[in-house]
Amino acid sequence: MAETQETGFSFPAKYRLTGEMEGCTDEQKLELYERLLKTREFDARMRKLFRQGRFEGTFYSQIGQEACDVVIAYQLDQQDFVGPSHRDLGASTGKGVPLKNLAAQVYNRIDSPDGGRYTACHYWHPEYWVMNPSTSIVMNWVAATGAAFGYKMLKKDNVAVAFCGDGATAHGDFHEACNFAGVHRLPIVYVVQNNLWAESLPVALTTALTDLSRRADAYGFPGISIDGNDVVQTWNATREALKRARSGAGPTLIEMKTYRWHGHSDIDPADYRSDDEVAHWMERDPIPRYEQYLRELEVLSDDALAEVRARIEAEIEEAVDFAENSPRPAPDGYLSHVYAEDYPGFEFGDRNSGDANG
Amino acid sequence: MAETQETGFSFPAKYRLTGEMEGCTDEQKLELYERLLKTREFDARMRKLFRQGRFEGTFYSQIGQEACDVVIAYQLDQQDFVGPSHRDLGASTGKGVPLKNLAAQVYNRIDSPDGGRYTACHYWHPEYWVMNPSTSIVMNWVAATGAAFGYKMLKKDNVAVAFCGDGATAHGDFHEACNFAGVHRLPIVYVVQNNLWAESLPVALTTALTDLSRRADAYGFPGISIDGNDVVQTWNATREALKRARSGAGPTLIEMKTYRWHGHSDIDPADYRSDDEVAHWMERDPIPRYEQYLRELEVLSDDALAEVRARIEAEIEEAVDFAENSPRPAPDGYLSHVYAEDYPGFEFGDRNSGDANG
Amino acid sequence: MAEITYIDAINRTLHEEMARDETTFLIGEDTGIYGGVFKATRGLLEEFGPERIIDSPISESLIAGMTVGAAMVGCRPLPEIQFADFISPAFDQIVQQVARYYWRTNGAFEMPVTLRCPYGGGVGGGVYHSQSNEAWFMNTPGLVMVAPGSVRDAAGLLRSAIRSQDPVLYWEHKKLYRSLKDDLPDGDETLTPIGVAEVVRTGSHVTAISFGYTLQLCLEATSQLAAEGIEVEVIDLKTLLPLDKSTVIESVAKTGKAVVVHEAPKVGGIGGEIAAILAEECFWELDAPITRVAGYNTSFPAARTMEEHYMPSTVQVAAALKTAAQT
Amino acid sequence: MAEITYIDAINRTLHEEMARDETTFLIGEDTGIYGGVFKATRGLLEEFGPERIIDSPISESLIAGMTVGAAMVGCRPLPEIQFADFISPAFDQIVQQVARYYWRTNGAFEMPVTLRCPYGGGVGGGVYHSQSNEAWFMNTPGLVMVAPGSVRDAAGLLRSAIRSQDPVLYWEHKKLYRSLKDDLPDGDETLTPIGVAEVVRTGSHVTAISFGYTLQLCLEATSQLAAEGIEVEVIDLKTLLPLDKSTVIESVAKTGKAVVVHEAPKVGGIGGEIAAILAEECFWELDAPITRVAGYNTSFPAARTMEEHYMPSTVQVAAALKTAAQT
Ligand SMILES: Cc1ncc(C[n+]2csc(CCOP(=O)(O)OP(=O)(O)O)c2C)c(N)n1
Ligand SMILES: Cc1ncc(C[n+]2csc(CCOP(=O)(O)OP(=O)(O)O)c2C)c(N)n1
Ligand SMILES: [Mg+2]
Ligand SMILES: [Mg+2]
Repeated sequence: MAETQETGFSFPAKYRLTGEMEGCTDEQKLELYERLLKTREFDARMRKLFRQGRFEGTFYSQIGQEACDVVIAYQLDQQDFVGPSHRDLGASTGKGVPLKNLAAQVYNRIDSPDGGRYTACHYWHPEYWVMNPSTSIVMNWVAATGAAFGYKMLKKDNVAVAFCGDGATAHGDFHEACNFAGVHRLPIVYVVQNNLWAESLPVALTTALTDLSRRADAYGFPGISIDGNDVVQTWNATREALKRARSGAGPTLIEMKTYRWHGHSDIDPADYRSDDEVAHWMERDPIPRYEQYLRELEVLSDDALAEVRARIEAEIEEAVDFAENSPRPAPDGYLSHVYAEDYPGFEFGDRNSGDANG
Repeated sequence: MAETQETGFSFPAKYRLTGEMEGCTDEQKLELYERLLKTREFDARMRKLFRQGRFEGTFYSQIGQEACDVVIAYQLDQQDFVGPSHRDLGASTGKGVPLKNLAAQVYNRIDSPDGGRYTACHYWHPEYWVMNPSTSIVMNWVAATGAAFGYKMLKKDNVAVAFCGDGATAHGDFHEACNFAGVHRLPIVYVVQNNLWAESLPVALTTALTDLSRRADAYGFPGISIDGNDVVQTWNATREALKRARSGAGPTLIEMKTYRWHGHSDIDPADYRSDDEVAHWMERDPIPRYEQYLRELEVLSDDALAEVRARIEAEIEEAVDFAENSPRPAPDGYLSHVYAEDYPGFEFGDRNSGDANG
Repeated sequence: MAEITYIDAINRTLHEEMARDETTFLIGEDTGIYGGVFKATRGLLEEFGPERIIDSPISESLIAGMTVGAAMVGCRPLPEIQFADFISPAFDQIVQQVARYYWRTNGAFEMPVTLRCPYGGGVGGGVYHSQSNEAWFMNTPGLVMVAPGSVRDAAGLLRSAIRSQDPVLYWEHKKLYRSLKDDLPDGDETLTPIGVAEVVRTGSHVTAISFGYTLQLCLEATSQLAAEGIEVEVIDLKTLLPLDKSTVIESVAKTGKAVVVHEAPKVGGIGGEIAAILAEECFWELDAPITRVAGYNTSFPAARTMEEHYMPSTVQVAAALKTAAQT
Repeated sequence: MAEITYIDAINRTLHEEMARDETTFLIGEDTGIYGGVFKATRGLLEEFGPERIIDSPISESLIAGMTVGAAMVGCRPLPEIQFADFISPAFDQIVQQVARYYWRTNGAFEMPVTLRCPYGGGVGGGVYHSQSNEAWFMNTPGLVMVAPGSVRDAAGLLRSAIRSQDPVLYWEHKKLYRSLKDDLPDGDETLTPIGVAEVVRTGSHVTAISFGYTLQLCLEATSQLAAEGIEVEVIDLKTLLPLDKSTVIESVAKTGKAVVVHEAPKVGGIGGEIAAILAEECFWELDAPITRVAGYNTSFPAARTMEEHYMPSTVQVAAALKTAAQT
């Protein structure tokens, strides 16, 4: 499969994962592995198809950061609210959104949850409560905070999870949302994926901090920094934070140190960073590290792996077929759902008097 | 004088000021006292005149918080930039802005620095580099940050000082400005006056923090919390922060715990707070505490005090006369300075075709 | 049934609608403990408690933006911006997120959000307590804007807005709060239809088109001109977006003359859109230039002498109507 | 002298003006190290260094707002917003602070700020990479807006904006960046006057009024219609605020017919203001309804099929001009 060689390292001791995954059964460990690998392979496949010009728009690869999304999303109930940003494929795959919907979204076809009208590669799904992410940075953060407020007010036990990047933490809305969540002890977990870059902006120009978890100090709730490429650490930290949120103790901010292997989007050569830096992080690939951990635990056998790969392969094939065969949206298919109510004076418009379809 | 009785306490030991005011000469100590008292008495006089209906608009009293503004403003060079908020009379008086200009500003008369067009009680003066404060919360914070950037870029040695309240720290612009100043180590001192209330909002609904100085932890520069009603502490802390800024070491955030004795504005009965709370803070009045300190140091004698009071009295009388005798602005006096350049198509407007003055 | 003020009609409707629907909550600055800086939300905290009446930090962007997630999970949010002047920090969330979310999700999530916004001058507040900012939002499909010009509509439009599945900006004029009084039957549940303008005076010589506070000037001017035999037809737009084109066109088709009146600066104000609609869709019936009586193209001044000069007056509206009528 | 593109004209002018004035600095997202996401700021960091070319954090409000203090102490700030779609977080600072500061201070402090803003669709970006948001700012006295529709004006308007003492929003259309080419003499220092529109084609039957990208549609349509004997007069507005009323009025007084074309949604777009000016100040010379060819009243769609449908086309502009001409 496309990126197999990229995931094929054998791990020197220093990257070995150690410790317990609290309260995680072997079945769950295996299923989590499958979702991680599925995320990786689907992303790799989409990248390839984009470079082959199979779909328009652009593509934001998450490769390298999968664990930051998948590990926490995997632990959520379907009703729990997820506020992803523009690079959060794993927020959907981790929560179990079928690949075919995601592929159709990338392709802007009518079978996309938004019917092709919104924006390619902005993965979401209404039934899985993964919100339609705003391109506009940290709006999802504010919305997820509002969802957490709503759950609390409506006395539902659900929680919200919001994702953003290192760069997004400089935005004013990041502050207003976190501050409000702190005051009202909202049931939310904030995940900051610090991949060292915001497009071409090095994190040192986003913040004077070394650990973005310290942003939480300004809001009176805990913030921790972890290796987001270490599935075991990530599992334990997110599990703890979700527990905290569900118990009514309030928000947690988790900074996950990670790295995006590819450009900001697939038209970005990313020549602002060094090959050494990229190599350094590819050595810390979260998936093979976790794979080795599972093998050492004898949770993952060659046969099991083969099955997993086969299932993933099949689902990806099906998803790509589905997307490729899903019709392109009707040219005027976006002229609907501007308003939920009817208004006598509203018209979608005309291009010259009277002619409603230009 | 109006508020004399309010300032007439004799101080129990627990409120006694102790310690050195670093690098502050006796003359300076005395002059600082005069500016503090002047601020208090001018504010009290304006309040009285407002209640007598001598001027329109509204009035924001700073009584109780004077030291937070005056002590740092007094230490600045004329070219240093000050970004005050809506309650920062002391930012002007501390820097030496003549009372007559300030009185004319309160009265919205043509001798106001803004000719009466802007907003009553928004004290400022261009020649003293006290910016015209935005009513809109923390815009001054952002502007002062820009000024600090400008000084740094233009390689001038000046610094900027920005003021805001506890409530303002929840605004997104507070975050964006502080974060930027941290990244670029700008020459600025941020002063947060925590007077426990933002209009009717208790500080516990503004933040989950007890010390707002911890907001600074999110930006990688030092933050400290001090008793803003203690002139000695305030002097030493602000002196240190200004030194830091001038030396190129970057910003400091100082939370000053203080209290406004009166309503948010003079139409606010402030019945959301208890008499005990008000009494508690009036006992900690910064001015008599400092007066006692100076007496103990034998820097302030009864004669000296009498002179100071006489000078203040005289300047206030002169300022009030000046404002009362300053003409009201011409009705259309605000129809200017919309643009600095000329544009053929621009008109101030008409109220019906052709009639330029309605 | 007692006479109540415009602001009391707002307050009463908030009480009634929040009692009616437990998924509603109100979030704003000084809206709880203080009951609102104008007392529009008086008594709500006492009745509905701090879970549903939120005294927000000074975070307008949060106030507007958090409603999206809250609405998605089943709430009916009632955000308030303390002064229209401070809606600009929330502009991003309103225009980019709240207004577009239903469209973006291809109809999956409605946004039943009613954002109240006290606007307008004449209260001695200076540039940041006097603005009329409705025009900023006119180019935002997905957003609804209403602006009551009567006590009945203060209640009726608010009730309709709260029950609507669309995001509504509700513009309440500060100068009308206590100056406008009318009978409002207790328990009255009238729903003023959104998107529908009303001819509030019939006349044949010229049409005055306005809303909110400036509507009152049109009505006064109309009475004055009646004495001179000039019959003005007055349209209360009530909804600014989407505009009720047909009511406006029908009236102007009859009178042949139109004067649009608003308080915001003339250039870029909503009068432009109304004039453009008439110039495109009612052109052949026009017998005179379409004029606009509006604020000057400057910021709103503080000194009373200046403020009085800035505010459009009945005299000016009457003059414009007369000029048009006599053309 | 070589043919250069619209974006190269911008880049070259930035180099020249920043070299000319040491108090200028540029702040934006990915404007330094990356040279701008469209490469409009390529080479500036290398030439002027990190003190004057600031790679900002993702803080649009700061990017716009910090310019006020910087300008007060003697800088000439050149902020950039990466996409027009992301100017909304800066809306508050632009409209309330930057645009009003000169007025507020009674003329004590000028605001020589030029904020560049890449706008427009046709680049496959979806709703948040395609917006045309100029109308949001039309009701803001104190603000200037320019929108070049040619390579020469890309340079000439930018140069004039940078040297102006007023705050200027400079709207650069993404679709023109590389599609528009023209000769621009090296060292050319032409200053396109701000506030002045230009008749770029003379004709007697109908006036087309536009700017930026949609101006190109008007020019193409004009050539097509010429074959049918329809003579279109084309006005390039160049400055959107304050509008050059007299040039527009003069032309329409001659042709008697006007079609306004822009990409933003029709309702609340700047076409409304232009139509209103004509309906008020050029009424008696009008021989046909004023029509507007504009974007649909919806958000901007992503799928290519939809995007093509959304974007105004030469065919539609030609049809509108023809209808007007033949009325
Ligand atoms: C308000 C806003 N400003 C700018 C952009 C353009 N933009 C898109 S992604 C991005 C960088 C985000 O960096 P980060 O938050 O670290 O996330 P990452 O891409 O690294 O995952 C920028 C500047 C945007 N989408 N929204
Ligand atoms: C953006 C904005 N939102 C709301 C207001 C209304 N307002 C004026 S002062 C104030 C409270 C400020 O509290 P704080 O920052 O603590 O300063 P203090 O008044 O206590 O000195 C509010 C909400 C405003 N001026 N600007
Ligand atoms: Mg990043
Ligand atoms: Mg306070």
